[in-house]
Amino acid sequence: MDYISNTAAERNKMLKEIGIKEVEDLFSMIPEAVKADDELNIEAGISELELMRKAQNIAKKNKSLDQQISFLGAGAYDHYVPGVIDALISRSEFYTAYTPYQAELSQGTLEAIYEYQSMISDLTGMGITNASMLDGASAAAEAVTMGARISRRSKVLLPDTINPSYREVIKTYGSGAELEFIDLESKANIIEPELIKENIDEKTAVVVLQYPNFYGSIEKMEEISKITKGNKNIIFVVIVNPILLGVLKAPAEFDADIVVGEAQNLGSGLNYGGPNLGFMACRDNRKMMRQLPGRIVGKTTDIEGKEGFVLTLQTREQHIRREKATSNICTNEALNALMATIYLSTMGKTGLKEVGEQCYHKAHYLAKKIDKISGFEVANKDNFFHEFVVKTKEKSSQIIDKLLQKDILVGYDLKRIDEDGILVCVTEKRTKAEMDNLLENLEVL
Amino acid sequence: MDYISNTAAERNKMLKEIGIKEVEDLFSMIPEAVKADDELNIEAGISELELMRKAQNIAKKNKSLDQQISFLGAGAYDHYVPGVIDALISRSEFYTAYTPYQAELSQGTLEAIYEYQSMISDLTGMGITNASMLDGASAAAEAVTMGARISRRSKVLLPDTINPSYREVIKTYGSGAELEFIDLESKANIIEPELIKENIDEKTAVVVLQYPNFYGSIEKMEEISKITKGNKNIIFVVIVNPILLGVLKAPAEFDADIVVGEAQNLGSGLNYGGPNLGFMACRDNRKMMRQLPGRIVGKTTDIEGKEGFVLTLQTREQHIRREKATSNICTNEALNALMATIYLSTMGKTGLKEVGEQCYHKAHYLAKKIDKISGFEVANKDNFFHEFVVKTKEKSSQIIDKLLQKDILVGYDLKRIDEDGILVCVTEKRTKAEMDNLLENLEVL
Amino acid sequence: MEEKLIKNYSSPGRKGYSLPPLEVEKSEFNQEISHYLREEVELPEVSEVDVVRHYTALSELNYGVDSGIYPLGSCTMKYNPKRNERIARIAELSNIHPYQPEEQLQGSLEILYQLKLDLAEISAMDEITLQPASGAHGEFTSLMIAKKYFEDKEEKRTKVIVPDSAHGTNPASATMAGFEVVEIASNKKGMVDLDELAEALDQETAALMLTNPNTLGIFEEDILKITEMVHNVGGLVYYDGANMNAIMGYAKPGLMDFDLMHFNLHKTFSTPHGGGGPGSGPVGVKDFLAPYLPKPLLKKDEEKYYWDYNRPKSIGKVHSFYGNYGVMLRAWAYIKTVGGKGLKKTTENAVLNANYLKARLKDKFELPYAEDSLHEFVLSGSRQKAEGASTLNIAKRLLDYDQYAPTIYFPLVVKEAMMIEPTETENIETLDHFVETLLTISREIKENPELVKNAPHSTSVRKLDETEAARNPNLRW
Amino acid sequence: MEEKLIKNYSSPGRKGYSLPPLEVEKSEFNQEISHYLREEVELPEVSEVDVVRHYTALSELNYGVDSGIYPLGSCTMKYNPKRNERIARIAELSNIHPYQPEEQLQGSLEILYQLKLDLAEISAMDEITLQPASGAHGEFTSLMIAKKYFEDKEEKRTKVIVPDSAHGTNPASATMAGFEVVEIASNKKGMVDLDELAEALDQETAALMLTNPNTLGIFEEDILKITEMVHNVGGLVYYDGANMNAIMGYAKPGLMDFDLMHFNLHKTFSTPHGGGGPGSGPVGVKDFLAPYLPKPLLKKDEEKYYWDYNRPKSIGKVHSFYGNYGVMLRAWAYIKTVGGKGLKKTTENAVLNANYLKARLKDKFELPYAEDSLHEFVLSGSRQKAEGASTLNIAKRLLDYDQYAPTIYFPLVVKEAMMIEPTETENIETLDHFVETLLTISREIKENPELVKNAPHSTSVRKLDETEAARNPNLRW
Repeated sequence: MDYISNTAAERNKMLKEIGIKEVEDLFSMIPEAVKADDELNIEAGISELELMRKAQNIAKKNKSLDQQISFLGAGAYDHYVPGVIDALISRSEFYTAYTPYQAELSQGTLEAIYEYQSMISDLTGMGITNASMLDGASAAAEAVTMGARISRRSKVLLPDTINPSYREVIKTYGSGAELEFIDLESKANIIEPELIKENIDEKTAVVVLQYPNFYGSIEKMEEISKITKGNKNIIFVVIVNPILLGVLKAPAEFDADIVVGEAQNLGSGLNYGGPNLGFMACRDNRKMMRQLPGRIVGKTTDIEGKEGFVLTLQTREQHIRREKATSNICTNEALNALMATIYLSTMGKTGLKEVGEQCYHKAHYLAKKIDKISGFEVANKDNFFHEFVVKTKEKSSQIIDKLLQKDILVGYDLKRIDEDGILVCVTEKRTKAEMDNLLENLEVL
Repeated sequence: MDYISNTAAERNKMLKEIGIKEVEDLFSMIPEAVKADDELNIEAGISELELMRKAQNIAKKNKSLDQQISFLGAGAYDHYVPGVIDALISRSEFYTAYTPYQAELSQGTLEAIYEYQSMISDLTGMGITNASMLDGASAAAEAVTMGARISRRSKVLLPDTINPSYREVIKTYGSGAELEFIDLESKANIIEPELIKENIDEKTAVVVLQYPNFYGSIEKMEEISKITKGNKNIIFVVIVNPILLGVLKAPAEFDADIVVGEAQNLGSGLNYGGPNLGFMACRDNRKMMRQLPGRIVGKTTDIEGKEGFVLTLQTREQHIRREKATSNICTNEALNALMATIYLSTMGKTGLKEVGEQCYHKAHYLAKKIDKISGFEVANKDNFFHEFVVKTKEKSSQIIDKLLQKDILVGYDLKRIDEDGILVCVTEKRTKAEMDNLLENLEVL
Repeated sequence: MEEKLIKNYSSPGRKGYSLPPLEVEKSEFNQEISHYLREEVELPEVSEVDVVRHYTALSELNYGVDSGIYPLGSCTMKYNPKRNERIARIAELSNIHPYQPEEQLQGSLEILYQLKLDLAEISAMDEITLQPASGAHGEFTSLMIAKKYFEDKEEKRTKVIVPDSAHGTNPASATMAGFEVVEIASNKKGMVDLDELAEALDQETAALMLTNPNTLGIFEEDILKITEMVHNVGGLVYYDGANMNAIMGYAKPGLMDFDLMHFNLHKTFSTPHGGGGPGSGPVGVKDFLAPYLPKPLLKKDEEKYYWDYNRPKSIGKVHSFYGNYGVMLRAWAYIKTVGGKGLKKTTENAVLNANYLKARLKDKFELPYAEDSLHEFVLSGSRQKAEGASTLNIAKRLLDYDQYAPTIYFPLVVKEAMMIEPTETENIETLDHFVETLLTISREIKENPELVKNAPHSTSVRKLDETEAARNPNLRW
Repeated sequence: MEEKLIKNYSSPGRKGYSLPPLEVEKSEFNQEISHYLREEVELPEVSEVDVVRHYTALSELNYGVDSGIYPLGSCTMKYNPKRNERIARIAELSNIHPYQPEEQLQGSLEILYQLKLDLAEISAMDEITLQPASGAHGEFTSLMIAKKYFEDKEEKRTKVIVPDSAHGTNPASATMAGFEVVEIASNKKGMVDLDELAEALDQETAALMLTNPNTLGIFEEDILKITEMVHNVGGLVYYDGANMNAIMGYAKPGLMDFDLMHFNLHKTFSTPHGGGGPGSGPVGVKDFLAPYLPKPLLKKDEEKYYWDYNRPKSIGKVHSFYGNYGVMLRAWAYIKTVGGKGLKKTTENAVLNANYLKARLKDKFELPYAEDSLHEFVLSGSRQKAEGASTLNIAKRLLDYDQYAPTIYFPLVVKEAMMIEPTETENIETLDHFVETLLTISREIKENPELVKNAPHSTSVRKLDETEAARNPNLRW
């Protein structure tokens, strides 16, 4: 089926009004030389019944997380998604709208973004939050290029405790912005502050840290922050897992300049890694504000004095500043930002805290037990939040494969980034029974 | 979890306003002798995650129609349900509202019911349609009692070609209304007009026929109608399958007085037989209108002359007439009526026709092929629409069981009503491949 | 109207549907069928976009529980949890045919059985049928059970007693079951008048129908006396479960010696009201009435759940299949979510909210019955009526403030009645806002009665002419 | 504001969430972590009902495609089919982790692969990456590919040429990729001025960025000449796919000799815009550029689909994972539903609708470029401006008539621009209604310009003060 509303008779009426005979005439300005002469080699359209059947049949070739126990994390997290979220974002006034260019008829989207900005600011402790970024990695990349613009320097310290995908994306963007990257090597899954100190010089633009880091450990954020603050031009970028900020200190407390991260875990679900939700927050000062990429919503008043919301500070944006814009970002992840807003409202103050605590206690329960099984060792010791590295005697890929047969996804194989071990993640969704199932299987491996 | 909005502090504030100390005090008027002293013996509440898990686990004990090929009909039909229906009825303004008592804030529900009434009237050719009945069987039962009230008589001719469940419900209601039923026996799955003629006398209140009948065959509607019209006090009630009315003549054309049926197949899906959608339509005259049960929506104007919709003719209803009401029906199947309205709008004039035609041609394709397989015979010959009776050499229950092993639900076992054979139904959803699968399996049985 | 009828979007040849190709050769229509074919049917011809926009627009002219307070007395318009909607849409639980073999549906039957057990526990009834599809349907089913019971005992009992404060469906259901209705007046406390009751009771009395707390929200102080009196003449006592939200965990119909009752899953157990339905009205009975329940009855043996059709004393069927299963799934999800303690807390908060509203409103509006009340209460607008605006006007004026109106002009025993039931899911701010709005309207009546009398002003249509609608019915396009 | 902020519903201790019990014993927090624990976080404390009502109320202050015409030029606001939403919510297709083994996800990969093939067919490009998450992201990816390509060839090329009518994201993306932007003026037909182009082109030219038809809806008559000129200096020609809805089945970027391009799945392929996102911006390239595509790239061998990470020349990654997969599912569903012929018909009707609007409006509004146009066209409100109301005023006045406004003040080459793109899913009645509304507004400007200048009047807020918002930014509670 197609989605053409007009009938043949109506089309004829319209052609007449236009003053032409055939629809093809509308395309007469396309030079013959480039006109497609063949029909598109794409199968004929199908009905909804056939589409659903086709999709269901293809879907059977997948094995979803509903069909196994997953301890996969490594940047994409399987947290509880309250049912109200889908019910509310399915309101078509939200999801079929576009960027709220006409503020007066878009107050729903605008107010929700304002709430999103406020809650991300509350979580991170930062003064300003933008309306969303494409994902965590590109948000991190744009934070780095933003930092470099502000510091007017080009060297970036990039620890290997940052999610490897993020590092790759940061480097892609950095290559566009012609930045220089210094890769820093961790010890025992964290970066020694000394290493940062050694690598800082007068060209250093940006220091980036992840909190908790890729391996689940908490870096020495305060010490490193103090070191970066020793050089006032350096911008300290912190990549944070927002769902843990119900329990963990806001990055503002250790003087982050720009805070970014992936908020997919705030109500968006997994979706094979996209659409995700990048967020970006920064200090509340004019210099930062001017360099912040992306849309921002502000509160204002209408001509009768009633409060309302608009897109603001648009002079930073590409449709006004064009090549001088802070970023090219236009379409963002507004609907996912709405999901995060509803998530944070639903979970609220105590819920977010409980999620963080459950993650911590469940992960530590599992880690302690794994550590006791012969052939397995938890590398992070007890410095981790809800992800940890298990070093294995046997090859990690073999262990992963054997557990796959038991319907368990035990974790992320660090072989993917040429390291040893398995990165195991435990969220509040994992039950004791599921963890005990894993433990039993590990014991008999 | 519970759904209590107020906090302990707020509850205390409220208790203070009321002037009592404890919530329990609110229940002091309940005599001690009847006060429950034990807590309810119902497990503690659970979180959404646990609920979803519990439901998913229980659901695995079911085998749905998605997991097999179904030719089951017999009063509940597996037709295509356009996806827009669920998207639209999930608008909370529709589904969380109640009966539109305050018309001015319920124009959405009211206008949709008016459209529903109009479309059912267009399908059946009847002048008046009510806002819905509980299901097809109770609609049929209420049509019979309504007919008896109008004719002021008590004898009802009840052919055995009517859906047996309907006959049971009709008799239950009839027992309340103290009606007398004459069961009529069919030959070759239809009722001979002569039989009706023989059984009509001066006490006959109602003649009921199903169109197509329970076995899928078309009765001699016109002949029988003429016979009933020979006695002007008799009310001719027709039970119709509404999805076939895109192809089949409207019952008004053969002079039905009251038309009822089950409109579950107009967009409601199966849901194990409920919520279904009973509908009832009748001739447009005052006598009929006064006796019609249930809600009715009418168009009117507001004080500024603008058109709008209200519940009307409420003097028939129980909240005004109490024991003199035409029926006790209050809560009906409004949301299913909305589904039917959206279904009929989406399918429209040509879609409904195509559905009917596909049902017919597919059913006849299958029937012809089955008829050729040794050990099987189609009893209706070619007088059936989309359901037919297959007589089997082997016991029907054995055939049904064998096909179950092949993931095929071949049909309704007529043994349930002490007859031989299997009632097979083919809707537009069945594919040629599915039918050929059944045929191949029948051949090797 | 604010949004034109779907028919008026129609354009010849426009389509909004899609179907797979036919795939098989066409068959001739046999002679009988050919005769019954129609040329065409008048239905809209619109696109999918037209459909989506039209019904989206219509929804915006509506008000539901998600829009705000919906204080319809005796309707228990509580929040309808979204998670229950998800449960009801699980394909394995919903895309199932009523005639699939029971072996294929043990999951669904397990859910229904759990629901039965929980309803029995809440009510102290012994056996439950889930078949009735609405509250009134449950009433009718109950009365047919009573009828059959007496037939079986070969007692001729023709009368059903109904208090004048009863829901209108009670007398209507009794009539449908073939009984003669005897209405008895309430006493000045709003309760059953024991003298009136004694007078009405005799050997022809089949049943007394009672809701407790009654529609005034008042619990019958002599409930055990009442049930005893009816039992003494050999009659049955039937409990109308519409007001169950008032007593969960505090009292049980079975312990008050009721013999049979119905539940409203769409009231007490949070299933959505759907703009008027579907509901679900299970019936619970004491053991001695169990044989008369509709067939089939859900049972469990050691191995599996099954439908028992072998019920010779059954009243028969009242529904094509097993009742409103989709509604039952939601009610099951609700009970599992809230749990036993949660149900009691639910009742406590429903009653607390109602009493809070009553406390805040009783000075400005006449409170015709001073008795303590539970989950709902009835005010009278008679003072305001004297000042120039009726209860109807007040109700309409509430709409201007984006709040739904209470049930009005019911129960009939109260003049200018406003029957208010906030439910437990409303919070104090919403309740306060409702109170303040009513107080504002009360002031408006004094200061500018015309404003209230001409309400509503801000809805998509102004006050509609109901008289005209009934006089010249326009019931279809 | 019409609906207060969620924070203002907060009440200490109120909860709207539910979590299972912890089940395991608590662990101590190690010293490092203890140091980083926070006391509490400021978030709302609200009930589930509060959340549901608040966001339902907010939605009602919004306008989407389901509400009516949404004629934003270059945004292709077509109807978003509901069936695609169902596809995207199939659990086996959506509840999957990006690091599950490929063997477990052959279904999803098959869908993505089919999507790639179809996009390649539509565009005549050879290889496709689905990784970019928006149109601008696709632009950036494309320019990084160009950059890497020239680095690989050891050519130093620093310039990217962009016509003045281009989308603002083009110059911004070029800058982000480290290029210098050279803007060239359009000729009086609204097309690329070949002389200007010739002048701009040199050995330092990395690429020309072009959308065709351009933002005026006009197809470049000399397109082959243009691409040839760029190729002659060794540059690449990039196609901005925002306007693909204008040419499907009629022309292909690959056949116009474009070297690389991006698609907007959320425009051409009907995925919902989500109030600003998510979108999806796949990039297509000719074979010689394929080595530079981001990694991983989806491939198929005889046995299975897999992600190829072994791409030494790749520009690297631009997204954490594989892009906006959920959006791709919807686009796949759309293409499968509509089919090859349907896509062509889609384009035909998009163009027909735009031309019909243009024909009906061009007498009352200035049409700055008389050239034939395709799926969108640009009017100027300069005549109306002279009469006292600007294009902004007209846009705001449209809101009073419950219609969304076109893109305004863009492209920059037209004064008081209104860029109108109706899409194929609008029907003639909606188009006529839009025309008549604009004509009404045009009359209003003559008769009562203040009415238009002070618009909107009927929205939940009146015209908002943007200047104040930017001067004293209030960006959070």
